[in-house]
Order: sequence, then structure tokens, then C-alpha cells
Amino acid sequence: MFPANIEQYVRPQSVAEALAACAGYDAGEAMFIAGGQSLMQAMKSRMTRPRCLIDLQAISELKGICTDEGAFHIGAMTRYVSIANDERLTGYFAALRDAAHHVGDRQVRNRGTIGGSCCWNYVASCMPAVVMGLGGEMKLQAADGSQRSVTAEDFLIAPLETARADDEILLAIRIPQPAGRGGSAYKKWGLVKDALPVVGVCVAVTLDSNDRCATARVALAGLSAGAHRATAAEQALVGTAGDAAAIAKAFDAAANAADAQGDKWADVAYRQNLIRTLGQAVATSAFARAAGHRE
Amino acid sequence: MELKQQIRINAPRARVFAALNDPVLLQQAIPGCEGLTEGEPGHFEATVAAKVGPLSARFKGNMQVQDLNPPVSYTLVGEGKAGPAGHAKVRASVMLEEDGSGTLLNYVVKADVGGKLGQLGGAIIDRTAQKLAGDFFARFEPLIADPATATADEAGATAVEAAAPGTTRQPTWGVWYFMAAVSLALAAWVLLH
Amino acid sequence: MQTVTITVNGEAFKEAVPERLLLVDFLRERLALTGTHVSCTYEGVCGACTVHLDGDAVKSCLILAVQADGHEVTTVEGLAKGEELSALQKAFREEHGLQCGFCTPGILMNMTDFLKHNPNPTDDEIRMGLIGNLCRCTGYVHIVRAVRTAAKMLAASAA
Amino acid sequence: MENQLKENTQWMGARLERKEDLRLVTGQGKYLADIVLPGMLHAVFVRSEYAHAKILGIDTSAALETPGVVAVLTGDDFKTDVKSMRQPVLLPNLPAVYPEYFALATDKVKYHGDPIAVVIARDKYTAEDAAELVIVDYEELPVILDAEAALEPGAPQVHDDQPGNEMFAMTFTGGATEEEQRQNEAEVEAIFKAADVVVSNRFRVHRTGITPMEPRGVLCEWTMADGLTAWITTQRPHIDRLALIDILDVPGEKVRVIAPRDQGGGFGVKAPFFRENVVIAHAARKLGKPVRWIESRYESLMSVGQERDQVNTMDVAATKDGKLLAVRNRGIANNGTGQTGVYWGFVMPFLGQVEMPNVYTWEKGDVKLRVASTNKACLTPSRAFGHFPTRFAVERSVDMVARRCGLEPSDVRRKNMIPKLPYTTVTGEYYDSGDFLKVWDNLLTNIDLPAFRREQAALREQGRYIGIGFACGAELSGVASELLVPMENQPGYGAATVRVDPRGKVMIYGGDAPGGQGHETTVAQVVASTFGIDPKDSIVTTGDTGATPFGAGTIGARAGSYFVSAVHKACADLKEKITHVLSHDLDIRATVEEFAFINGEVIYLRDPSKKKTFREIVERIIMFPVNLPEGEVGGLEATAFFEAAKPMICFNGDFCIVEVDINTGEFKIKRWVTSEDVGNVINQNIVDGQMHGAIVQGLSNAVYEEFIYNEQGQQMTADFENYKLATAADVPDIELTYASTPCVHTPLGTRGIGEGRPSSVPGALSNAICDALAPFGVEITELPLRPSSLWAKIKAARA
Repeated sequence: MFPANIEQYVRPQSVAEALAACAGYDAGEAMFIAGGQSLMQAMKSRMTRPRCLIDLQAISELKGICTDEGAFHIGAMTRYVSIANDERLTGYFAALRDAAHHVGDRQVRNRGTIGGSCCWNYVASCMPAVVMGLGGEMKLQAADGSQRSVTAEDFLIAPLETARADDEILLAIRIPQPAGRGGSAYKKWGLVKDALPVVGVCVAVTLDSNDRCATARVALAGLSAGAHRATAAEQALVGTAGDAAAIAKAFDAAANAADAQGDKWADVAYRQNLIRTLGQAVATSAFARAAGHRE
Repeated sequence: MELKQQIRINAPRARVFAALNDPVLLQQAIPGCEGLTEGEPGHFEATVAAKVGPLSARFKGNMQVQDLNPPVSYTLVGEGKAGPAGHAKVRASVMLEEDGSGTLLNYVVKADVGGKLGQLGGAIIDRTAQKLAGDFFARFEPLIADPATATADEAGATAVEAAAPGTTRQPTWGVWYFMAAVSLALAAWVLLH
Repeated sequence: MQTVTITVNGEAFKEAVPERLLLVDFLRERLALTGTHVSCTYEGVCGACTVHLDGDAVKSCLILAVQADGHEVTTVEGLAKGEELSALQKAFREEHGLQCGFCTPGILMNMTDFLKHNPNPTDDEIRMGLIGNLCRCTGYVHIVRAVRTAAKMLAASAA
Repeated sequence: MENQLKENTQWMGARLERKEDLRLVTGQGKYLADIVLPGMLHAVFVRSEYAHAKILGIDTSAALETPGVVAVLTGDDFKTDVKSMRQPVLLPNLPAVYPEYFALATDKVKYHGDPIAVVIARDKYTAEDAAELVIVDYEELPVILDAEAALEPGAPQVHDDQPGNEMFAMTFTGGATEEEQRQNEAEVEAIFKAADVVVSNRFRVHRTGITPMEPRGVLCEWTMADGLTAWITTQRPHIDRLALIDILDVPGEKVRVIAPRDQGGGFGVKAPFFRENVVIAHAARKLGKPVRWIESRYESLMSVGQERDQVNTMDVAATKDGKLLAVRNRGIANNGTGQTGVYWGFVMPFLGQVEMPNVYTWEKGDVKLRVASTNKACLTPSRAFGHFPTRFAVERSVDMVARRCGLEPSDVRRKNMIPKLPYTTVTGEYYDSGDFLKVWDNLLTNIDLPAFRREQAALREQGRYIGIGFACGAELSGVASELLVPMENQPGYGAATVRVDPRGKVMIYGGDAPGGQGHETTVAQVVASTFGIDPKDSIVTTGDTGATPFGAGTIGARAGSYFVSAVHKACADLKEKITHVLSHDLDIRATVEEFAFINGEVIYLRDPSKKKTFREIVERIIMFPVNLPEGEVGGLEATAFFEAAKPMICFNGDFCIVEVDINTGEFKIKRWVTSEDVGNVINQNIVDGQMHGAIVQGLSNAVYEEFIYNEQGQQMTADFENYKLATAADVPDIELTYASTPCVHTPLGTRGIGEGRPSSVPGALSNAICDALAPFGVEITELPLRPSSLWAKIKAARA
């Protein structure tokens, strides 16, 4: 279980250099490596055989978390451990920490990055669903230096497929601060602790002045479609006070609407039940966080 | 895995059937198809470069047409190999119904993926297969609508009707076999993380 | 082939390596530091190959040697200062925190990093911290105890 | 003097730090993968993509053209150059239909992962590159995966030389003749007809087992002068050596097998004799260069560590007050291909039925087993050898009887527990010594059952469901020749050589090959306490057939029973000689009993002024063998063999407390408590560690692990992402208590422990869950115990 031959390894110092390094290779022959926690598995099992590996570790402009007008910019090369430990990520942004705390294991969190996870967009992964749940915007730069911004929904096309071109780099993920008081949460279930999500649920809500749900975003992880919104639940939550009954109703709707697959970890009915039970727990803490309650 | 679908194609049945038997047209329609060639009569070989996101594989396969009943139905049986990555076995049944000016195309693909591919495959396979089917028809429909190909198709159609079952030289199998095999291959890749 | 300079346990090694050489093979086969083990082969799930890269616990089977170029690596061979074992090493002996010892180096490296960030952990925190290390002999009971004991030792020596 | 004599036993039972650990915590252990020989080549296997297929052809040309590739060998090389794997030394003395097979697949492949070819190259990366280029032309054959279906007429044949796929069948009760057996069946049936309570179930236990963290490996060197030296990750180097001699057909003096001093766990998986050993040894001979193979986890999960996989259809008859009367069981085991020497898969289910009656006083039993070959990997031994499924079945049945009678399961167990040993069970298993009731009563002191029932009732009011589950089990503590000769065609005695050196140090040599059990420490403690020296002053060598006496291997909890007893016996022989020479030197007439070996001195008890240091006297005997007593010669070395008069056992009782979430089917283990009879303890840490590990393995097997094959026989769980092991965060702390009785058959009263210990786990756990869910009448008869299946049962019960 060793990687197939790699012809070239480069470690550019800037995004421009990194993009330039793709030149001379056909699409997909040159690959960017971020934390490598997924790509290395694929290379070692020889499911992918890049001729050239472009290591993004030295590009400082891709790292770190900063804020502007309340929005958070998370550099694509920001490691899970940095997100898990960033105490600014509360309220509407708390789901990021919920997820980052439980991705893989300590060693993976020390190495894996949020950008890598979103660009790999594995079918059972936490970060894509959380970024989608929080209404994230993906900032990309192309070989000609031009930049564009894509919503998480448009970016995360299908498992392993994203809107990123092979010679395009994800710079950062921007999570805008919504109007009003917001709260979010994320939780997943796997057979063993912190396993890849058999089902993961991210809920982000905002409250109006009467503590009623003004906006709601719900994203699911672990279903065969990959990260996607659960609009049924969103519609059911808006306008409610986030009480147990309303939440239960919303996630019954989500469970019934879900295109859940059965596998060795959970049959269809159990997956739907996980959407129900996880959703209720997650939505409850999202509302509590929005209302500013201590957990 | 088993994949069942019904698609309405806005073209008469004979033309659809013929188009499904036109190697040139199929090669254009099958995502990543690098070529279809006929070996000994009724035995066909083809290569498809499958790609999903960062992962890719090259499939070589062969397939045979069975129970040919133009322009209504036929069955395709075959298998393909993706080198050390594994193999796929496919059985596809196709049935065309007239539907006004158009055609209802029903197909059932039963495919088994083995080797590393199969081990890494899983529940996601059906979904990816459907997606590929979608891609195929997105490319297929405009091609038959294109009058440049239409005449050739009509000719193909008569050829098919003339052909005795089992001895057909029509590489119809190409679409179904490769859609299934490739879908499964891709789906399997997808399961890597 | 690419020439890399990797500092391992304080000593700089300059070596020409194939681009695809895994860091764990660089350590084991080029430097004969065989304390770092390979158990799950390719997934990076078992944690037996855990080392420190610039001080952080990472899995050396999911990193290429060329990626470690210019970085500092610490392996289990680098934990003891001469004859003086680290607190964790002592605690693992005292509490019988190992049996076959195959997973032990990875666990020592991960938990050394863990205690640096969490000097006074609860048992649940220790168990969650150990998710990236599989052990088949001990049932983890004595491992958890050993980490707890090491935390006490470190606290005592700090005081 | 009395006090000093007490001090002398300070090493027995001590929580001594292990001698092994200094090297292991500093990364200085030497495992097989750490051994490198000059010019060593690397092997990678090409394995079957199909579960069952004819091999029409193998094209190795592209692989051979790869720069750095030295050779590619296929089945043909082995069919012609070496003998078949079916050699007498590897055949149990049990009436089974043993299929012939070779080191590499020849005409057809029989499971997904069957070795077809081996690529040997100068480095392992190149070997893997080339292995991808070996093209195998297959013709698929129908696949048979289900054991019961495999035994049906007309099922696809796994082996041409094994008609009907029946590998092994046996009746364990009633007697030797069919006549006696039929008679017994009728008598059992009569008991069932008259019984107040009959509980009938079909218990299915999935395919799971054990995955040592160190995968397998082989390194072979062949020189003209010395022949073959094979380093193998193995639990029984001496049997491996005999097998290599016979299969490679080379003279015995030309073969030496070395199990590395450090091995990353075995748990049974490294006990069989594997085909890869022959392939690598033959390659080394053919190429004249050292060749090494290190198994990948992917190969490992596809080829070994798979066990259990049994269906047991069990009926239990009892009186309404909970007296167990009779047990009838029909076991069917899925053997896979059965192509793995020593055990051939079926030996595990065989022992599983022998041990099925457990510790209950059944009046009668009617027990039969059938073992079927299928297109799955061959069963390999996994800790709890064969009886994990039967123990689950019998412990679940006892609880169902208790529920039917409205009695506490713990009372029903106690009521039916064998009150006095020795005892021979309905399947003929002999329980030598111990006190089951003492162990059980000690277990019960850890829980106030009436209080628990009150709490349980109160919580149910609030919609919370907690439950308590009990289980117990006796297991073999080392296996005597009496059973090992029929079962594994090898002796059961323990053997040890003890050599004293002139500086007063003691070297011990044993034929076992440990993988983490701590032999170096426990043996040193035994030597220290018999010679009155420090454990630091002894060193243990194991695993090298060139240096050690024949040993059965590190299997079936032998260390604490057979090995240490042999060591003790050899030390005793040397004490005789030492005291004989010493009394001669001191000019006294005294027997060995009149001397004390204490704190590095040998003291004449009647006159403590008469003494010598241990070092003085041994140096005198070894280096200055003059003026010796009549008939003595110099030197101090003894080899002793120990065989117990009878098979020995150890015993345990467990309970656990769980809480089940009825909305998700998830369950949390709140307590796991045990009571153990381990005999006299040499090192308490090591005994505790064995128990912790075994119980958590049982939990991991029962809940998380499962080997899955799809309908085509594709192995779908070949990595740890799909074959889940319990992590530290998934399992509870374990509360161990002891109520031991010294074993009457070992010189030190010790018992071998730890091997079969996981077997009580699935029973206790599922009993607890069923107790928690009693209001819904949920009964568990299948493993694994997954939240998803539990949730479905609860949902069905509530609907």
C-alpha cells in the first residue's frame, strides 16, 4: 500500500506560484495537497496517481481565521485544530467548532484542513455540511489570477465533485454574520466515537425580536447525495419559537423527505431516525445558542 | 447493485433503437468513451476513461447482445476490467415503448463490482449511476435530434431489424455496459476519503 | 528523486528520496528508527506511526518525506533524555500500560502532545484523545491509568 | 528464619514492572519488520479478485520486465517444486475431510484474497508496482457462502476432493456408537417432553475475530551451509519448523525457525501454519537471497483473524423453579475454505461444542456439530477459540429460562452451578479444580440486586431503561496432551531449560513464542522466588528453535500453567544439585528441604551460620568441579518437562449494567464487574491486563466488528474504516475482583488465564440489554449487537 510513482513535488510560496505549477500537466495530473489526510489514503490505495503534487503548506495567505464586519474568513489551509480551539467561533458560528472538535482524531485534526475537506467533499464528511449549513461562500482563484466567489451549495456539487476547476485554488471560506441573533450546532452519529458521519446534521437559525425563528438553514451529511440542504425542516422551523414540538415536527419532515440509503452501518429507517434524533438535539442547542443561553 | 429507470426521448422508437446501435453516436454520448471496436462478430471491445473529481480509472470491457428484438428490446451481458482496481459484471435489459411522437425507454441494469473497487464501493453506487445515466441522455438526445445523424440512424435501424438475434453486429451494449461499469467504478472511487 | 533535510530527534539528516517515499519509511528504513510502527498500512486509522511534526502529533504514514523537508520530527526514540525516561514512559511501565508494545510508541507520541495541551485531563478526555490509536491487548484500561499518572507526575515536577 | 522464608516469596503475586517494557517504551523493541538482512528482497502477493474461479492463465511478463523485479512465482512453481500443504504434521487426529492445497493457488481460487502469485523485487514499492502488472485470466464459478446452504445437496463444490462441502461432523454426547447416541437422543427428548419449561432458539453469531496490531510477516534466508533460517511472526515456532521441513522436503538440521523476541500480539491468529511461510522460504531458496514479506492490513483483514460464524439451534429444558435439566444443540459452523494448517478452521467450532455446557449441572445433553466449507477465508483461531458463539447461546438461554420462571438470572445460575470439582460435563470436558460458587458469591457482593431492581423500576417510570446482565464461564487453562494430541496433533507438555551462569545469573529457554503476555517478567519472578535471587538476575529466551526445547507454543493460556511449571521444575532439579554439593562442602548431611534460598544466599536452616551466597556455590559447581560429592559432575543446567495429571481450567463470573436509549437503540455500559478464579497469581498487573484486554476484545467483537462478504463473495471489510474496532472512547473501565483457588495440578498453584475470557462478554451484555428492555419483551439471539438492529426490535415491540 504505497503511492504510485510521483514525478514532481513542488512547494510554492504563493497562490500564484501554486497555480503556475499546474502548467504543463493535463487536467487532474497535477494535484494540490493540503493536509493530505484523504488524498494520501487515495494515493496509497492507488485510487489516484498524480504525476505532480503541489504542496500548499508554505502559502501563508491560505492560513488563519479573521473577521470583517462580523463575517469570518477561514483560510482554506486552516487546520481543524485551529478551528476547534478558536473561541471567537460562538453563537451563529459554533457549529464549526462542534464539527472540528470531532473530525477523525487528534492526529487528523492536527494535520487536516477545512479547505481540503471541502475540496475533497467526501460523501461522509462533516465540514462540507457545516459550511453549507452556515451559508458559507467559497473564494477561489484561477490560473489567470482572477477570483470568484461561489456559494457552498454551488460549490459542493456531489460527493468528490466540486465547482473548483483542476487549476483553481480554494483561497478561503467566508461565513457571513446574519442579521439578528444567530445560533448553530452540528452533531453526527457513527458506530464508533468520532467516526465518519453515518448521518450528520447542521442547523443554523436566527431569531427575530420576538424570539421567533427568522431564518433557518439545515444541512445533512452522510447521505449518498453528499452534503445537502434539508429544506423541509428549514420551512417547518421558520416562524416557530424553536420549541420541542416544532423542532420534532421539522425533523420528522426532514427524515421523511430524506433520500436515505441503507448500508452496513444503518438501514434506511435507522438513517431517517438518526436525522430525527440528531436534528432535534442539534436544533435545540442552535436555538439555545441564538437566544444566548449558556449550555 | 440494480438500477431501474424510465426516460422519455423525444424521437420515434425506430430512430431511438437505431441510435442506440450507432457506435459513432454512442461514442459521442458516453461520458469518457475513448472507443468502441468490434472484434469477432457479436463481440465488442471498448475503453472508457472514468473520472470523478480527483479520481480516475480506465475501463476496458467486452459485451454481447442477447435476446435482440428490434425495435422493442434486447439484453446486454458483459464485463469490464479496470486493471488492478477491479472488475465489473453487467446485465442490462432495455425496452422501448412508443409514446406518441416520442419513446419511453425503460432499462434495468444489474451490475456487480469486484476487487478493490467493489470493496470501496457502497450505497452511493446507485446515485452515481443515475447521475451518469442522466449525463448520457443529456448528450444523447440532441445527437438523435440532429438531422445529420438521423439518416444514418434510419439506415442502422433497418440493419438491426434485418439482423438475426445473437448474430447482431450492433454495438448497442456499449451504452449500457459502460454506463453501468463506469458508474460503478466512479461510485467506488467516490467512497474513498 | 529530491534531496530533503529533515531534523529528526534534534539531528539534521540530508537525504535524496523518491517523491513518493512515505515519512514513516524514511524514518524506519533510511534512519533505522524502527520504534515508529506500521499497523493499518494505508488508511492512517491505527495511529501506530504517530510522530511529532514541529511538535504536533501526526501520522507519519499519511505524510511524504518530501513534505517534511525543512521540518522537525520527533519519534519515540527522542522522548527519553539519555537514560532519563519521560514521565509518560515511566507511567506506562508503572501502570502496565502496554502488552505487546506495538501500538505503544504511537500512543506515547500522541499522549505527549495531548498532555502538553491538556495537563490535567479527565478519564473521558483521555479516552477521547486516544481515538486515533488502536490497541488490541490492553482494553485501554491501563493506558488511561498511565496517562493519568503521567499527568500527576508532570504536575508534581512542575510544582 | 520464618520471616526470611516469607520474604523469599515476595516476588510471587507482586505488581512488578515488566522486564520487556524498557525497550518497548523507548522504541527499541525488535519486531519482525525491524529485522533487515544485507541484500534482502521484498515480496508482494497477488491475490484473487474473485471468491471462486478457475485460473485460466497468469501473465507475468509485464511484471518481470519492471526494473528492480527479481522474480515472479506462481502456483505451478509450488505444485512441482514443493509438497502440498496437507502434511501429517499439520493434520489434527480428528476424522475430517482434509482438502489438498498448495502454497499458492493452482487450478482455482476459492476465496476473495486467495494467494495466486508472488512478486519479488529489490524494494517494496517496486514490488507493489509490478504486482499490479500481473494479469490473471479467471473463469468465474458459482459461489457458496452460507454454511447451511453449502451442506444442501447440489450446492457448488468448494473443494473437488471434499464431496458435499462437509469438512467435519461430530456428535459430542451419548457415547461412541450410533446406537448409544440414538439412545441418548431419545432420553433427552423424553426430558424435553416432561419439562415445565422449554426454551428454543436459533442463535447466530457473525464472522468476527481478532486483529493483532502487528500484521503477519516472514523473513527467510537460505545458505548452502546452514540451509533455511526463517523469522516468522508465530506463536508456535517448533511446529512451523516441522511443517517447513516436511513441505519443503529438506533435512531437519537445515531448518531453524525464529519467532522474533517482540511480537505485536497473536491472540491465536499467529498459531496456524500459513502458506506464505512456504512461499517466502521457497523463494529464498530459489533466489539464494534473503526475502521478506510484511502483510498489509488489507491482506490481513481478507485472509486471517476471521472466526465465530456459527449458527447454534439450542433447546433448553428446565423445571418451573429454574432447575436446568437438559440441553440440545445443533451447531453449524462456516469454515471458509478450511485451507489453513494445524486447525483447518473446524477445530475451533469443535472445541466450541465441547465447552458449550459451561458450568451447569445438566442431567443430559444432546450436542451435534456440522462444519461446512464455503468460499470465505478459512477460520483462524481467535482468542475465545470456538466457544464465543456457544457461550453466547447457553448464557442467553439461561436468562430466558429465568424470565420464563420469573426468577433472578443470577439465582438460576447459582442454583445450577457445579457445586464441587472435579466434574465431567455432558460433553465429556473435565473440570479439575476450583470453587465456582465462591467466585459467583464474590461477584454478587459487588451489587445490591434488590436495590438495583428498585432503581430500575423507578427509572422506568421516567422512561429510562437500565438493566443488569450476568454471565459466567469456565475455560481451559493450558491444554494437556490428552486433548492437544487429538485436537492439534502435538504434545501439550510445557518445557523449559534453566541454565545458571558462573556469575549467578539465570538464563531460561522456552519453546513458546509470546506476543505481549510478559513471559520474561513472570518467569523471572518464578525463578527469583525459587532461587531467592532478584528477577533482574535472570533472562528469558523464547521462540528460537535453535536454542529452545520443543514447546507447544504460546497458545491456550499455557504460560501460567505449563511453561512456568516447567521452569519451576527445572529450578527444583538444580536446587537438589546445589544443596547436594553445598552440604558436601559444609560437611553436613542435609536434604534440599533443610536449605533456604533467600536474598541471594543458600542457608542451612538448622544452623544459619552455615551458608554460601548463591553466586559462590553456583560458580563453584560450574567452574571448579573438583572435590564434588560421589557421583556428581560439574555444571548447572536442567531441562524439565511439565504435564499436568489432568486438563486444568480457570473460571469467571461477570455482570454489567447498561442503559438503553429506546429512541436510538444506543446503549451505554455503566459498569462492568468481574469475579475471577485465576489460581495463584505471579504478577497481578499482568493478570489484570489480560482480563481487561480480553473483555474489551469481547465487547469489540460483540458490537463493532464484523467481516462482511457480499453475494459474490467479495470481502467488503478489508480496512479499519469498514472493519471497526472499539476505540478507547467506546469502552468502559473494567472492575476486576478475584476469588481464586490454587490449582492442585501445578507446583505453584497457578492457572493459565486470558485465552477464552472474551466468551462471557456477549452473553452478559445482551442479557443486560434484554433485562433493560424486558417491558418490551425484546430478546437478542443474533450478534453483532448494533444500535440499528436494537432500535428496530424496540420499534417492532412498541408497535
